[in-house]
Amino acid sequence: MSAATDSAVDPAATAGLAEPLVEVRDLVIDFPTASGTVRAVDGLSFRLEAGGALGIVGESGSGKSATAYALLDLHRGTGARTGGTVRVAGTDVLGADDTELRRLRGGRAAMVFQDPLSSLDPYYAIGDQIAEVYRVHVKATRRAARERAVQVLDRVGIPDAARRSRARPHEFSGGMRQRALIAMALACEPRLLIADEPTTALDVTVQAQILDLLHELRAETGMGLLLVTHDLGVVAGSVDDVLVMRNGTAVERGAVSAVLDDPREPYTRALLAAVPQVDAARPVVLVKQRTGDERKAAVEAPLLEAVGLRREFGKRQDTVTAVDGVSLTVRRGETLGIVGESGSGKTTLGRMLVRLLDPTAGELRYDGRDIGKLGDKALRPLRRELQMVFQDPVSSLNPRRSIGESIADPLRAAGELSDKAVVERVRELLERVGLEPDWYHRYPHEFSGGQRQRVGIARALAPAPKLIVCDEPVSALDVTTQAQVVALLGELQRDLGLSLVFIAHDLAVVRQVSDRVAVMRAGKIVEEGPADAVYDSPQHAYTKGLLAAVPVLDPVESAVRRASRKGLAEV
Amino acid sequence: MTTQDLTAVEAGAAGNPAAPAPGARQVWRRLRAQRAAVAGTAVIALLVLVALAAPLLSAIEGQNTTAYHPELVDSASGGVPLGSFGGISGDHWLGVEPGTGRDMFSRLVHGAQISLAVALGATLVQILVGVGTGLAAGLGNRFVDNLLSRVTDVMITMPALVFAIALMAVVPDSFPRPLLLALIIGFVAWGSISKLVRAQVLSLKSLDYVAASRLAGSGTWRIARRELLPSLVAPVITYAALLIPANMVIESGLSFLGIGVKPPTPSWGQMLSSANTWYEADPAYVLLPAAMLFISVLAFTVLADGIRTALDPRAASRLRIGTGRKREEAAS
Amino acid sequence: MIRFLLRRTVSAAVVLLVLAVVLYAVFYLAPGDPAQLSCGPKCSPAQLVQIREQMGLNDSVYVQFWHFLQGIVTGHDYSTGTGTVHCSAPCFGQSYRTGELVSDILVAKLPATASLAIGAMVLWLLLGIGTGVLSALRRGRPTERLLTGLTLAGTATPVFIIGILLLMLFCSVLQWLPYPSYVPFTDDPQQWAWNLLLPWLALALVESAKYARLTRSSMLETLAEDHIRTFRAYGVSERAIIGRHALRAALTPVIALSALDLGTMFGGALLTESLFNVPGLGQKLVQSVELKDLPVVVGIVLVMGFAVVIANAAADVLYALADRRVVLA
Amino acid sequence: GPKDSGGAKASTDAKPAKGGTLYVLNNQAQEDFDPARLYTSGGGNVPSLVYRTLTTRTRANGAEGSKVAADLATNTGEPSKDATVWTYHLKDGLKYEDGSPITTADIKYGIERAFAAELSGGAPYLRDWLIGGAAYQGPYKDKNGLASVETPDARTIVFHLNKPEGEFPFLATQTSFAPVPKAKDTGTKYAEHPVSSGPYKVIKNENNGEHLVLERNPNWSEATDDQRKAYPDSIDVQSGLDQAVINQRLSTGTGKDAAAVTTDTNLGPAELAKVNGDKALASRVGTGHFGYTDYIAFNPKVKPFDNPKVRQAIAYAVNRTTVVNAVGGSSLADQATTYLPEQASFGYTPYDPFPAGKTGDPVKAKQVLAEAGYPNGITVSLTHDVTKADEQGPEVATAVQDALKAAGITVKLDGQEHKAFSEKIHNVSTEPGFFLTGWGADWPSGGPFLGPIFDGRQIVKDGSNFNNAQLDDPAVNKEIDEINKLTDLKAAAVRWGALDKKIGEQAVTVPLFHPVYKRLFGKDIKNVVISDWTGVLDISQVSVK
Ligand SMILES: Nc1ncnc2c1ncn2[C@@H]1O[C@H](COP(=O)(O)OP(=O)(O)OP(=O)(O)O)[C@@H](O)[C@H]1O
Ligand SMILES: Nc1ncnc2c1ncn2[C@@H]1O[C@H](COP(=O)(O)OP(=O)(O)OP(=O)(O)O)[C@@H](O)[C@H]1O
Ligand SMILES: [Mg+2]
Ligand SMILES: [Mg+2]
Repeated sequence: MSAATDSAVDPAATAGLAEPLVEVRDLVIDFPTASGTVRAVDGLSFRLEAGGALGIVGESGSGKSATAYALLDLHRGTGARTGGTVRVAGTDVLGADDTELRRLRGGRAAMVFQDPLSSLDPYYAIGDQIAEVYRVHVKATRRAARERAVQVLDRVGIPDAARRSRARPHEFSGGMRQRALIAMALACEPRLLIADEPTTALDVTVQAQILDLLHELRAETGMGLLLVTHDLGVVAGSVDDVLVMRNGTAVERGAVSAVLDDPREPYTRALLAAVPQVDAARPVVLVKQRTGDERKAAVEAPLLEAVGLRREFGKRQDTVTAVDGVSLTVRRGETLGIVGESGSGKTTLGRMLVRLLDPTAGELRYDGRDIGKLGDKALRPLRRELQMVFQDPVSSLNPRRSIGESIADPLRAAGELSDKAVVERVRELLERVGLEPDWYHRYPHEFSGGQRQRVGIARALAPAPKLIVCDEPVSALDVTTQAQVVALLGELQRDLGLSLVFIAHDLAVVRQVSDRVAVMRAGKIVEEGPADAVYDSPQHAYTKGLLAAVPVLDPVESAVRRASRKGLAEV
Repeated sequence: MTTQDLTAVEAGAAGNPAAPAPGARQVWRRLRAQRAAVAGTAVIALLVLVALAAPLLSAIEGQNTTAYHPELVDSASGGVPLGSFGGISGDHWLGVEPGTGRDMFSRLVHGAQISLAVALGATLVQILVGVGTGLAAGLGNRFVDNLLSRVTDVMITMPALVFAIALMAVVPDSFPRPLLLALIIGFVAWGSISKLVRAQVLSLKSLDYVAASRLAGSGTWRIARRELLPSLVAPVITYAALLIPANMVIESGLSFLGIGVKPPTPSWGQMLSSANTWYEADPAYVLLPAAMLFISVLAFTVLADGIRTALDPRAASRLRIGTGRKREEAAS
Repeated sequence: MIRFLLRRTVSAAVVLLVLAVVLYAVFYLAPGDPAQLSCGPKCSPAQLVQIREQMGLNDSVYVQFWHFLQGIVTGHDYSTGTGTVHCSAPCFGQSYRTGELVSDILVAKLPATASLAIGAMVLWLLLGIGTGVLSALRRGRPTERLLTGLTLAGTATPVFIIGILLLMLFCSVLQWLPYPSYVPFTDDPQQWAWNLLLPWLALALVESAKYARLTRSSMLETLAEDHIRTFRAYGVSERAIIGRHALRAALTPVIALSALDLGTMFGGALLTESLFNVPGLGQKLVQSVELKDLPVVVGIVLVMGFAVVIANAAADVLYALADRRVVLA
Repeated sequence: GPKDSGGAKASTDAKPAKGGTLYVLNNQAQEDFDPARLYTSGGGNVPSLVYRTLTTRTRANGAEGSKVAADLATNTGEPSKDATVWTYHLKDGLKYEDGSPITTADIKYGIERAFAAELSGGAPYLRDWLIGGAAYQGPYKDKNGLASVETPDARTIVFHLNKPEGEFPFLATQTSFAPVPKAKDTGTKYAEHPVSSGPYKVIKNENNGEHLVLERNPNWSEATDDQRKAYPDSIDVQSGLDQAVINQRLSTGTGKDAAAVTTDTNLGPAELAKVNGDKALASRVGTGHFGYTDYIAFNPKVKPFDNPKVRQAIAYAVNRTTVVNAVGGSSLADQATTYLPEQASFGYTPYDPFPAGKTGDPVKAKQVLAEAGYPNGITVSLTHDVTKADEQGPEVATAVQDALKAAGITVKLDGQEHKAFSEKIHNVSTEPGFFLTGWGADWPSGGPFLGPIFDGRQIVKDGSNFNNAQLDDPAVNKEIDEINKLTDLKAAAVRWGALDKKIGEQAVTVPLFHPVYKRLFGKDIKNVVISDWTGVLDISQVSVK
């Protein structure tokens, strides 16, 4: 028996095994806001047996997190109203008094949050934070608690745990921080682990490691797992049962294999359909039919060519080389995909391609002319030919200007069209990207993320550019919206004969849209080639690792891959 | 030393430039929802009215600010007003000034003119200079930025009061004093607003929509006008609202030190400094200008608080648990 | 760290130099003849000529300014008539009016200013942080509303109004305290504290309002952060969360700001010194400005600027110490 | 008039005794403590405890105290027939604090020091009166010394003046006549530890005169000094105190403050209101008069003040009651219509050429103004100091402004910052036409009162000018010369008084008031003496036991 259960009288232990670990009945959660009450969860019920694993999936805002928080009644004191019953490990959560609730939190049920950076106190050493939590639940000396902290850190695979336990959160990488949070959860040996999007902020390879770790711990300690995620690929390999949520209610539930293989609800089906598959080749509809001549011309005269492009940040000893000697070509009418993990230099490269950033070294040839060193003035006429779509739909539109004005900007700057013609053209563009032309005078906050991304695309299209660099244009969107935006981009390219540079960290998305793919790592391109070739027979070890880490929708395949990753790691 | 540091700290928080801008009507609604801010606004409105109507009010009372009334004070006892609470009477609604016997009511309402005019004028100057230099520093090249930042540092280093004292002594006396005060306070205490604007510009500059505007072919000036200035309005207004009471305090401080407007023009700070020794013999003489100053500064401070709350995008959603970042997206 | 110090020193020197130039220019343009100042009211023209010569006022402004700068770096020798006195390295010259060495004046006036500033700071930190924490703890309850009202009133009250009211209350109506007159600590510590009590209180009341607001708002800000949620989710008690996690983060800006405020106050809290008759740098500065005693003005302002610059650097270091994520550069 | 001068009755009853410490609470620091820099009337209050001079003022109450007495010298001076050569002999047994004898060579050296540019400050008379004084550069630059001061032997000193000066004995009371031993001279540092010739020596001089501690000088002998009483064993002078604080502390009088006095702080108007209602406190107030007049000055070179009728109209219109109220009321100022203060020693002769009554005569003023050619009134600008509570400050200026309004004279106030104001009015090229100023005599006589202000030869073109009216009337000049020749001061006083009246009729100034001093002293203070010379409680006379 563990220290935790020794010291605390555990009502669940005496209640017998019949009681489920989690039992939620008719859960209702309301958030009162300035503009009325928001019902985030509406009559949700579900159970989780001891040692089981349940996944909760659903699109953004469907009430997943609100539900997860209700299990520890984290809504208490925030003004949110909760109704129904929630029993966790034998405790009536919503009815428990503060002391009782505190004993549950962290002691019998622990939680791991999405953003590992902000979930730890930046001022204290990680080991101390774990020890603090441990001492809340277990009578232990400071030293014993520290030792426990080192022990759990070691368990979650932090190398040199004793030393690293003295580090502060900012000295850890994202993956290590998430491991530390899991270690904190493990400290008191809880019977339930609630993980709210534990891997959303992480790269695929790290995500795979964390999911593997959770799997392992579950097998080892027998604790229950409640995994909240919007990524169907993540649930596939990690849980037994799945609950699909929409607008605060459960639309479908069942064994994970059953739900994923044979979804009954159209919503679930739509969710599934929208998930891009890394092993699916580029859909044919998107490929533009080109004549042989066109192809030839494209090969002979690249539109944009980078040679040994390099970019450094910082001064002297603090120099970071974000892009380190990248050479690539973008031909007329083709899409070049760029994939790579966070920090590999994708954005920096993309911004250099449209000359938002000055290259430190190397050449950038546009239409055969070196534009890498042109000044602001000289660039002005070229600006309209090179455009960009940005990742963040929030910050890429000026909240204080109507979207019509934002789109009209390049047209007005060019100063060729009359005011009326500009407005007319903007309305056309809005229609082109699937928005109402009458929305000209609306402001960005009146749009959803996907709609805003369309506005961004319309703005990029406005000056009739030759090339658009799309920097993670869909990463901030949920899967369904992602699919729509990707489709729009493909359609535009086909119709307008644009060249696209499509940057993403999501391998599957890149594969969907690209003719050719370049894989970036630490500022360099490690592998480049036609999309199918790169995905189907990767040459570089890094690309192989990347591909192996991608979660798949098939639980069986998922298990196979986990085993093979384990094999890779142990070799 | 003054409220300036505070305003810098607090106004900084108001400027999340990427946040959606509440519309003017929405701001007004949020402002109206705060009882204190409404009260502050009412007091300020009253004050402005009193200041504008000061000559009229004096005329109604039948007094003016300069007439001496030796018969109303006890000359042998240092000129203490005859009668209770500073010699309040039907003729002199708030009593008379010790020594001279000048009418307190007239002097107080005329003092409101000075306080308001100087505070507002100085704020205007601060905004113009501060926004100008802040923009230039934020958008200019490294040399311009360094130079302006150093100058700003000097302005912040130098306590406003000291510089103002020194400058007041240099300018010829023929220059109208209230205007001079407004100009000097304005030109001395623009450092922090400039710093704020520069910081805002630097953070705005890194936002994608500014990059998009550059891609659209906009020049620096066009970017400043179209993309930056509108986003600066909220933090600058918030800051300006905090500057007004701060300037009021500086003006009264200068007058208190005896270097503000010149007699016989009445000002509250000036009255307080003469009243300083009178708190035993004639408490009314101290309490009246002190109360006026306190109420005005308080009203402006309360209003500034209200404006900040109203302009603060987070004020709309005070509840925050869960994955904060996503919520803001969802909410917007 | 060394680079940080180096850069700070250089930029501090630049700031101070600009300050000196500005002051010199302002005062040079101002009406008033230093020789006249030194000579006194009934001075004959012949005497004026001699004094001008003696004080080096016949040199051009640039030469005078250069000599002034030289004095700061290398010191200066002054003739006493019968011999010379050496004014060692940071030498700001002599008062035009009394011929005293400015450095002596600074040394003489600093203790009062420092006593006022440091005492007031201790008080305002205690008051401010206490109030701030309390109102963060009691958020939404009547206590908070009361405290918010009080702090609002505090920020809205000019220090001289609070000062006069305190004098009125404690010295005149209640007669609990003597009308304050500064007694040096070295003479009588008890009297020192007793006489500084009111000025401390006046400054602290005004300043603490600001600190209370700052503490409260950064506390609330911190309490809304994700990592606080983590500790709540692990059953850590609210008291421990506030004491260990929220306060720690909230104090960082408070400490940094108080370093800055202390720096500014070292130049003298002009109004407080003048109201409570604390013979410090601020009071001397106001007098010297009125008398156009340039060397004294420049000396005091440079000391003030120096204090602020140091305080700025100290604030940054404190920030970095409190928050290891910040890199000094 | 000064009928009520002197200390209050209560304190004069008890017999003074030696011993104890006297505390002096002052506003202004004793910054110029060097005898060469000091510019005080009659040798100052605190300085005269340390510096003895050839002559000194008589330490007595009221008018008696405005006479000269011998100090180091055996008498008040032996003039030559035309009063251009003055001879003094030293008393026997005079010693410095270190026991060494005081010689006339030291007095000559002390006088020479007053000429040194290093030791700027001090009174202008030596420079103006002594032969060769104008060109002399002081002992540091000019080793040959000043020939017009002779010391035929160690006990004799002879002064050669460039013109008759019957009032030389008054001048000899100033601290530049204090002996300074050349060997002990430390130049600009001398004030830190001056060598005492008086009853006390300096133990401590902190922060340039901010805190002085004096202790009994054992080498001073009562036998050679019949003026200073020196009752306390030590004297502690603390300055830099706020005036309100000083009065507060003196009135409360707890602890050491019971044995405290002030030499430079008046009761303010606000405090008077309180004192007047408290008998016990009122008995601890001494009243003093000092020869000082505050007046309106005209520069007749500036239009419209070149027109005597305009000046007269203003003189008629002035309301002296509001003016007096503006400076603290009738307890702190006497209305003045004469230029000379109301003291016999000045030669006070009452007159009122343009009677305005207590509150002004706007009707008469209007009429005179019409005669001047301004029947519809006139707008003028009044220059004043902006320093608050100053006798030339805004309060008085606005009182004048208000009074003149009734006479159809619109006054624009031109407030100047203190330094700028004083430089402006004392420079003939910038002097405004109509301003507030005042004059105090360096000793109680008509000479230093009327001479610098109305003597045409004292108009200074390129320096500080005090003849504001720029009056250069040969008759006036001649009369001044004549009176200066008189060594009979009583006879001189009568003629000063007559001259005052004559000048007054020209309306080049409008006298406003003479300040009155109300001084509070501690409970234990005995033997309060306030002379009409200084108007201040004389600390060489008080005892604390
Ligand atoms: N504090 C709050 N105030 C107001 N509304 C809230 C609050 N927290 C959540 N909501 C609303 O409740 C609904 C459910 O939110 P929740 O965070 O549970 O969604 P989610 O499924 O976790 O989404 P995501 O995938 O974006 O994390 C959303 O509509 C959200 O806007
Ligand atoms: N302005 C900058 N100053 C300093 N370093 C920078 C700057 N921009 C990027 N870097 C650094 O350059 C490297 C590459 O950054 P970049 O943003 O190009 O990566 P990325 O591949 O786009 O990553 P992500 O997927 O997280 O967007 C990173 O180490 C980053 O810290
Ligand atoms: Mg969520
Ligand atoms: Mg990127």
